[in-house]
Amino acid sequence: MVNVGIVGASGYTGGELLRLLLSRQDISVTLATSRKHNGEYVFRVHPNLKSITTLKFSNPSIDNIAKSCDYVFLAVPHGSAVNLVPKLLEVGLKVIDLSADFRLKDPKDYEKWYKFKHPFPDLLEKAVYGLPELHFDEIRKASLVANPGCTSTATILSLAPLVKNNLIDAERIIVDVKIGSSGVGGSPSIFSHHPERTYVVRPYQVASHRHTAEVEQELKRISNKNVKIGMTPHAVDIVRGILSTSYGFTNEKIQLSQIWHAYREAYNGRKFIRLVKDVQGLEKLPDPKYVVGSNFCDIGFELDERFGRIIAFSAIDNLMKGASGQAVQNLNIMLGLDETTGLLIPSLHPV
Amino acid sequence: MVNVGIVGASGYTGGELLRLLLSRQDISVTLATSRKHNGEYVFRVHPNLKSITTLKFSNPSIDNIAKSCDYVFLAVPHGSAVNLVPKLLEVGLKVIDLSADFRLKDPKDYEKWYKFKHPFPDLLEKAVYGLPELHFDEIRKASLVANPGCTSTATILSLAPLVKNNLIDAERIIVDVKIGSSGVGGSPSIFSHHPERTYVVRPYQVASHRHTAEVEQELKRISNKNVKIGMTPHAVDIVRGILSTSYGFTNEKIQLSQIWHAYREAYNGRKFIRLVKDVQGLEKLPDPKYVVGSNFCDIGFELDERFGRIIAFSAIDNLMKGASGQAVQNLNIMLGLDETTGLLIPSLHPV
Amino acid sequence: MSKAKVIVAICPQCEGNIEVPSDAIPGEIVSCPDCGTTFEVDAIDGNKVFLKSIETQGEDWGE
Repeated sequence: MVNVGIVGASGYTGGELLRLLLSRQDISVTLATSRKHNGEYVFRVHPNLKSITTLKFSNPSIDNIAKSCDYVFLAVPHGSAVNLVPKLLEVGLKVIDLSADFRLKDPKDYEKWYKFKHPFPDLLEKAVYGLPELHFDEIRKASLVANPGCTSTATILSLAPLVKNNLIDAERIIVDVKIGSSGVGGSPSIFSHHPERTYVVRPYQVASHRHTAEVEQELKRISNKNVKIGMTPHAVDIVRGILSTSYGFTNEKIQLSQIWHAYREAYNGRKFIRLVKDVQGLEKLPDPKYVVGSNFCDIGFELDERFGRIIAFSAIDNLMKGASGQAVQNLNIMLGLDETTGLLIPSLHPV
Repeated sequence: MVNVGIVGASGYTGGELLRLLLSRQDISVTLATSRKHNGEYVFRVHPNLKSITTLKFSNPSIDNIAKSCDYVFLAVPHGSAVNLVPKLLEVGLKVIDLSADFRLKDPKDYEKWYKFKHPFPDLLEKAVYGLPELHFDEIRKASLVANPGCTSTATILSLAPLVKNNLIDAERIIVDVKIGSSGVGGSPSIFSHHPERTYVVRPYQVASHRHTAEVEQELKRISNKNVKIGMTPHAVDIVRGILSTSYGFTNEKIQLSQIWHAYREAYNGRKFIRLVKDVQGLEKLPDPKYVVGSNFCDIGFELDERFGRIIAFSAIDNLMKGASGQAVQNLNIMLGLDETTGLLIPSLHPV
Repeated sequence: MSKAKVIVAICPQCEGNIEVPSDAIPGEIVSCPDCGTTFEVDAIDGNKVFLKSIETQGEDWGE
């Protein structure tokens, strides 16, 4: 039995971690912390867990965590858990951090993108970027895993094979992302106020989205090329789901079969990647509607020869493959288990 | 290993049956029929099942079904499978029919509510109304189970304890139901056309909803009283979910504790019923938002002493407890298993 | 964390089971897991708990 703790269990990603872990026979959730809801039943904040558990939120303290957990998920906003990590590692805990605090390798990138002076730059080298389809072996041996951002997960997975096989110009990639409301976290604001949030197609952080840094970092590492992407998110009227649409300019004449080959070679045997480019059926190209609640990443593409570009689509559930599902996938790998353990759940259809 | 077939597997209820049954180690889905999609992969119609199964739709024929199944679900529109049932029973199959064809005991009710002259009135006695919380033992021994309607499931479960304990006037019950778009089945029409279906609060069949018949039947059977309910459905802008709001006039002065007691006594130990009347937390009264994808029925109530009425709420997922989830619950009971096998799934939150 | 010894009290409001830690001291607040009503522990005598209901502010329906 593996004892697992969740720091920041009252948010949506914390709730998803509870939903996924509580049904596991091999895992015991010994700790679910929340300063704000300390002492409260978790189902009061996550009603879907009523009659599934009588677990209560507790206070996040180092010895509380160290005493009761072998592994701990940090599901708190950026910059709030960064000071916890060194202490947790010191007492021998394995940490999966869902925040951006340890995703970037170069401390200067934190200053540039997060206006944040990283207190433990040496830990950045030790941290493993938690994208199993690219870093499986490193995650297996890691004690600190930095869980990727949701938009970056979708974007990296659809672009990596194209960049690696030199099918597109890596220094001029346009990424147009559509993202659901649960991707922006749970704290209410005028922008998440229902009358203002319904019915929108709202561009935001159009030229400065912080996930750009980790996408460029990961695509550089896999291709040893200089990579430049322009990412522009839009909030759309769904709760869960991301569709990332990337536009890459083709270097020379490309055959469709080369693209199929690049994706098949990259993701052969990866159970959570589904290639969706199908002239039949309800889902002809990736659509977040068909992954809601599952850990799947649907990837599809089209070759526009007239214009000279490849259009790559990638659909995930931002709370699952974009956060908590991927975090549990990483935990499975760290535990030496099959990465799909407890995660090969079909999504709800229709939703 | 139990061999199970699904006749009419291309609809939403068929898709849910596949989703629930394909993850079961003790069950093998040997047949998923669809005249229209014969020979097609099921995931072409149910994209959530892509890479979960390579099962194909096949043609519904008696010997095809008899040869490959021990149990068969009929998920076809009313009046289309009724002729299959006698033959299936003859060859020793156990049948769970999701249509209304065998729900009513009195053939005259079919003529009245369904303008349908029942071809096998003798089978109506043999069929068991598939509401486990009321007919558990009968279902255990049944070979033909008539799966209840979605609105009726929610309404019966919230009213049964009140009528049985004589807390309300059984002959003047008003039922105002709100129901999502997936409750009306998959065939497109102008009313389900997105620009017309979004944003609605649309009353329909306001005084003639056919589920009235089975609600009155079941409440009569449990209370031995004459029962009259007025059910008025409204289509609302959700996909999955039913909230049934029932108004019962109190006979004499009632204490709130009497109502708690009636529900606790009726549903003690029933894992899929959750009593939701909570002054704290996100779900203070039943709300379909918190049961989407689960087999739970959330029941809550309020006593309005000034007016002299009890307001009873009941929230379900019309495709789960209102159809396929309940059908699998019935299968579990018929197999002598714990009724919750493979069904104690927490819903998605947020959705 | 060994399972603390608890005494089960019956909620006066809804007959639900309230698990009160056996080392609870008078004045401690407990809430019913079913109906959410909060109580003050009045006294503990052997394995019987006496609860006093306390007025909480109006329900926040959020609408």
